[in-house]
Amino acid sequence: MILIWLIILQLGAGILSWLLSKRDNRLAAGIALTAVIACLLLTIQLFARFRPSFAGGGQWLMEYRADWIPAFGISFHLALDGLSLAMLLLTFFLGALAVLCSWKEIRQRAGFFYFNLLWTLAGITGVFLAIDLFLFYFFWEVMLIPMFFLIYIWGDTRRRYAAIKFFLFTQAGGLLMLLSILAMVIIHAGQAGRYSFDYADLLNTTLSPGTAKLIMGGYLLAFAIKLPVVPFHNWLPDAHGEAPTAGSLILAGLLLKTGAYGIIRFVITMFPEAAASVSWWAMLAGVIGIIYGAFLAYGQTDLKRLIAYTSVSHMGFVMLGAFSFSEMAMQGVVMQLLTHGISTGALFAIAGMLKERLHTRELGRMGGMWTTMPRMGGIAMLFTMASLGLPMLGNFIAEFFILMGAFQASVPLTVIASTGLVFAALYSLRMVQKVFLGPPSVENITFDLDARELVVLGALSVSIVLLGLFPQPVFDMITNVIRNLNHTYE
Amino acid sequence: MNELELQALLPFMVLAASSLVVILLIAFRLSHTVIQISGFMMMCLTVICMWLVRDTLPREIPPLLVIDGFAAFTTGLIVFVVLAVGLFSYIYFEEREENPKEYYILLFLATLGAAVLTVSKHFISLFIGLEILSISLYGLIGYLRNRNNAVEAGLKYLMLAALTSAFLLFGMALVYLETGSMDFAVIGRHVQSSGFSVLMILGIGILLVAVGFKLAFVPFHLWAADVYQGAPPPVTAFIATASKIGVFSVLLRFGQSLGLQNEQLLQGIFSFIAIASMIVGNLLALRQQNIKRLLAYSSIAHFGYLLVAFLPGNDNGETAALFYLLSYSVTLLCAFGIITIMSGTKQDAESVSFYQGLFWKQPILAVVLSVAMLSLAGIPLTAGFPAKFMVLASGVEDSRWIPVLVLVATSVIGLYYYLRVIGILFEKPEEETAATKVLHPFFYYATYTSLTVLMLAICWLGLFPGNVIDGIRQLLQLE
Amino acid sequence: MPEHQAYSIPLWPMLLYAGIVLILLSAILTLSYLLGQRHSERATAKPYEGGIEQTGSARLRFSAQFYLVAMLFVIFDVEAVFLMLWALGFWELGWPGYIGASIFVLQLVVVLIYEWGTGALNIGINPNKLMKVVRDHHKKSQQ
Amino acid sequence: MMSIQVSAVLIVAAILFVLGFIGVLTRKNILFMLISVEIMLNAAGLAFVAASAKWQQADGQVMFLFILAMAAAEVSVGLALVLQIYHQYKTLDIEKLNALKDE
Amino acid sequence: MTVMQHIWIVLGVLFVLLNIAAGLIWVERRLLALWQDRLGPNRAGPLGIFIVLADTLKLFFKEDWIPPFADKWVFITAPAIVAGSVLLSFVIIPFAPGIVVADLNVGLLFFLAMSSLGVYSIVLGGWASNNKYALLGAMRGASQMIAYEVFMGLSLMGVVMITGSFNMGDIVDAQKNVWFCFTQPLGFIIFFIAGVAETHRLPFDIPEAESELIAGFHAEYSGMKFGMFFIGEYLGITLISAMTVTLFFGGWHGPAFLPPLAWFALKTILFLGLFILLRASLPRPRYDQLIEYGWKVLLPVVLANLMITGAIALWLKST
Repeated sequence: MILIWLIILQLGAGILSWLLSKRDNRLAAGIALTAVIACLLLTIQLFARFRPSFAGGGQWLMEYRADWIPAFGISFHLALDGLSLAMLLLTFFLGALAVLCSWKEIRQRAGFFYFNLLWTLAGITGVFLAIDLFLFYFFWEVMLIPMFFLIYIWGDTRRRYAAIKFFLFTQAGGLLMLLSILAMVIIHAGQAGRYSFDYADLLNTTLSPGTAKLIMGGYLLAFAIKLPVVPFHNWLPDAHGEAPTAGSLILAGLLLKTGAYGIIRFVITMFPEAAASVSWWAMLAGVIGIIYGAFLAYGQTDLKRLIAYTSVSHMGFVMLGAFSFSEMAMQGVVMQLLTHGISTGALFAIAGMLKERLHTRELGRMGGMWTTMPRMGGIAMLFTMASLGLPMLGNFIAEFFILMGAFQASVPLTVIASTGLVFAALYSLRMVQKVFLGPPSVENITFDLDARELVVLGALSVSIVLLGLFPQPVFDMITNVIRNLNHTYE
Repeated sequence: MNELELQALLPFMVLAASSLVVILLIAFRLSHTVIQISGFMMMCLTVICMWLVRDTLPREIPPLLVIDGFAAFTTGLIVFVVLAVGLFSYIYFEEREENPKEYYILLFLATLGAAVLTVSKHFISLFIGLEILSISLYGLIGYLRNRNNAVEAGLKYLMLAALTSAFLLFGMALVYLETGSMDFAVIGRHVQSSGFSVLMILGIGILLVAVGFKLAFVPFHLWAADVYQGAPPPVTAFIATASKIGVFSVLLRFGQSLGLQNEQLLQGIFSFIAIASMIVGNLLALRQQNIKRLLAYSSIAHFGYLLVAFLPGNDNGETAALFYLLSYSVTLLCAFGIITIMSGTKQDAESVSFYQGLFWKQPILAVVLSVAMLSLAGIPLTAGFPAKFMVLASGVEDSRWIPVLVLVATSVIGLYYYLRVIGILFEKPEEETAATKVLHPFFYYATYTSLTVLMLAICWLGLFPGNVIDGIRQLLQLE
Repeated sequence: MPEHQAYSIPLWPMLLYAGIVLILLSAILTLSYLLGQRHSERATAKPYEGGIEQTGSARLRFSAQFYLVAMLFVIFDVEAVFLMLWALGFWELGWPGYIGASIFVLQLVVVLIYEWGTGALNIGINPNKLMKVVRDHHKKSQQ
Repeated sequence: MMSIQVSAVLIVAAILFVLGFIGVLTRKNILFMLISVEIMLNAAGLAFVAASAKWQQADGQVMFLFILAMAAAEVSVGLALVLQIYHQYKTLDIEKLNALKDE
Repeated sequence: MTVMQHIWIVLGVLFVLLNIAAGLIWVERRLLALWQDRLGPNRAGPLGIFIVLADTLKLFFKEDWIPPFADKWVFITAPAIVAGSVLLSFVIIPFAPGIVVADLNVGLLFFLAMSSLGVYSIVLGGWASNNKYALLGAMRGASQMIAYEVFMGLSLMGVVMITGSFNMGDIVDAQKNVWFCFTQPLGFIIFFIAGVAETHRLPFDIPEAESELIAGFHAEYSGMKFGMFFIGEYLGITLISAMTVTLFFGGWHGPAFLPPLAWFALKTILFLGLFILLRASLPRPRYDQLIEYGWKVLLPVVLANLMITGAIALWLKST
């Protein structure tokens, strides 16, 4: 029951803040913040409650189920396992920060803004929890629409183009996934004699290898677009670049993760053989993503687009790790999801704060910020380091584990992927150099972080350091998940 | 004709009587309001009658009609649509130059025609229903006769509908010549025993051309956009929903009785038409700046989607089609309701740019329109999603991969223009326009409320389609 | 039909009759053409309009009333076709047919009432309207 | 009555139908288009009568009556629209009616 | 019956009809004169009967004028249509047992069809004349005739209902005991009124209306073409009289002291007289009065007649 409350709380708070927004923007933000923090606390409480049972017992820590459309065997089926729990923690953490980020940035129509923000978060929550495939698809789409509005209304100059492009790309993938789901359900119905969209039921469907490959293709494409894997990454820089800070934060920190989550939860688990048969290609795609993303990031002159391309690069690691079919790589992937969420989120937050001050995203018009904003410079430095994979920080562990795991699967690809780290260092340092070092530009007379911003960036910094130093709780959380995956590997 | 058959016919009689009642009311010079209200009551009475006679169904009324669950659903849907359209009509026509009263006669007659189509199982009833429907529609489309667009649209529709009737009749004649009967069931038996002869295929082909015209399938779609644009918005709403429901349901019944889907050639033609409609409809809609034209092209695409549900020719397909019709109708009513309520006395609110920034001026209307657009796009939380889902499911179940894939691809294209409309709603308004005075507060707010209710219905259908699907399946006696 | 033909009169006399009529008519026309006198004077080639010079074309625009009458004819004559069929099958159809026909006639009556009520059957000039026009004109000329 | 082959009647009907259709497609004057449509309708009616003769049923003839009625109704509305069109456009050329089109 | 007999019937019918048409001119003028208390034609021959001949000859020798502004062929065919269609209508009338040109079983419909063709001659004639008065007359005539066409058809349906047939022979047979003018009085009255209107005879001669439209639709006609309109009118009167007799007055039925044909002729002549009496005694209504009278009075009455007839007939049958 608590699972459904997580969703309802956000949906309700969204409506509430919209309705009350006429009075006061702050009130709307306050409601949103309260709701997300409440969810965060609930999730932390869940974490505490289930911590002892991470390693043992059945697949799910918690389940909620209600009939929805019985005629098609569709139920409102939510379940929580370690992976979802980890993702939920990330969701609410970043969600709360997103609200804080928008505190000042969003002045117009704030109520509707928070409504959309909260509904996106609710959709994401649903995606991480749903194990009825219809429901999964449902939430998958639900998180898009408010996101679309976030970009379309509060984005930058090219927001319309970006928003529509974002929506079309993801929707195209989503519909293919829907087809795959349907095909699978119908094959299952042929075998079991009844319709069911339930994850557990569909897991037991026997598919001929050819069919399995096709069906998996549908899923994989949807997730690959979302992730994004290189040929489908086109929407990402636009969307991330044009979105408001909170939007970018959620896009990079959370929406991309749903793709990765989907790959782990559905593609690899449901179609192990088919996934294995394409694993080399998938890893290749990952590696291309790493290199190509980094390469493009280096060439950007727009700060937000630069960060966006780093996401492409980092998500390449996820692809690489997920398809290398090793326990270690999988741990690395989950770790990467969390740390990338935090580090890129932080970078976007910083970019947003810079934009608030300078009204530009152009790297060329920045420079010498360190002198005027040492605190921000320091934190930015920290996250740049995190992003390029400095040891002691979370990202290092993630990428290290992934590369280690992938090494067992394919040596050449791993080697090439490792060069991506070098590129990462290049673009990260270029960014820091352009923004914070160098001669201060004339118009950059501005002020350093205020308390709210400090809280945001501080929380992010602490968490990235903590993850780097104490990754074990995360690994604990997903023991069970990985054990299950191991079954399928065999 | 025995008593039970008479009972089963009761709703249709009430429906027929309603236009007579309106005629008499006009003859005795009663006001528009009285006519509106009594028309509303008659429609409600029809619904009540349907409720009362539900136990006597299904019942055949030889030789022309059959009133079964399927017909009950589609007729109910049509009457529901007309309730809404009638309500929208009040403010629209009260504020126009034309005397609004005769409009209701034609509206109810058209309703009767559509309803007759849903219950017909014989060429004669099919033909009569179709003609009652189309001839009333000519009048409805050209109702604002002093506007060039309206008469032009009316005439274009008339030309095409007359052509359609000719095709329909010739096709029927050929089928009749071949089988010696005009009863669907008998023709079906003939087909079962002796297959499709050349003449038969030719006849059915010509007949389907006619149906294709009426439903505006590609390549018979040329009239759709013009008529949608030229007709008054409530009428357009009617054409887009009720009239198409009627024709589509007769197509479904005809297809089922004959097993059209089992014939390879016809199967191929249907697939082709479906694919072409989806592609062309969506592509043409992309560039439209006029929201009525946009909806016209989108309706072409939507009926392409519906054909995908028709293709398998099985129960799931039928359920999907009915659900799709339901959700589509509710959605389009919303959209056209907005157009109606937004239209000024001189000009209809047709241009997309007219809606710029609506969200910041009239948030509720904008939300209604957005929900409608999302529903058309088939996004979850709205009725369009389960509808499209079911259509896809029925296509996938029957392994109709090409149409299904085209459906997916084209709905992504479609998404673009729906999003564009939604986007415009959320743009910054151009300038602050002074709020126009509401001329007829009661009906204005009634329309406003009904739009909100319709929007909630869309969401409800999107969230909890289970009950409705079960209901449809029960009506179709699948359980 | 076949049994009826046994005692009925065959069709050909009718064709013969029609042929003779045709010949007769053309004969009369030709004969009068041949026999008739010819003359051409000042006003011969002018239309006869009561001795007054014709002004304007004879292709007048007519009141829509004529169109309305034509429509009424089309509607009611087509309805008459159905009533004729009913009349033909009157004894076979019996009471059910009678009920059907009375519903049909009832609809016709309703339509008639409508036409009446909306003034479609007032063919001539409405005297009240005419008087109003005259009065208006009068008033205007006085000012 | 001479017994005429059903197929012969059908061929006549088909020819009429096609002629009418060609008329609709090629004519530009609305009135002629309407007339062409009437020809098509009557061709269909003829086919019905032929079919009804073939099967010795009255159904086809009944259908013909309905066609008549419908054609009459259609023409009355059609002529009304034509009058209105002429009133507004001063032409009956269908190609001059082009206010409604894609932008 | 032999072929020759058929041919004789055909020729006989035609001969009689043409003579009646011509003779009626004289009869009418004499009767009008009688009723209007004047002499009428009385010079040529006994009682002036040769006036018929004189008129005919005169018409033949009058100028056969086709106005240069007229539509030539339409102008010529228009009068032929009226004469031809009325003449053709007579084929279905059973003058006596066995004396009928064509015993069609859709006889009544044939009559209705042929009589409605008459409207073409008026419209075409008036239109082709290219004369304002002619066109006005034609339009009036057209609306009058098509309006009354409806009632004419419907007024006969009571007869058809009782008989169950469109065949004129059957209808006459059905009146062996009771003439339909007793069972169908309303039908008879309406049919007769509609008949007068259909033939646009006085008092319903609105298309011609000499006092307002000069001569209406045939203002430009002269010579034998005018004569044909004339013949058409008188044949029309005869047709309506004959039809009234056939449909409502028992046709050739009658007490045995006279042969059937004589009964038929007698009754028809009575109605011809009635036509002339109408002309002599009634003023012409206005155009709008005539049309309104049709829609507002005749149509409801004729529908009521149908329903009442049906109800009574079925009730009688069931008891």
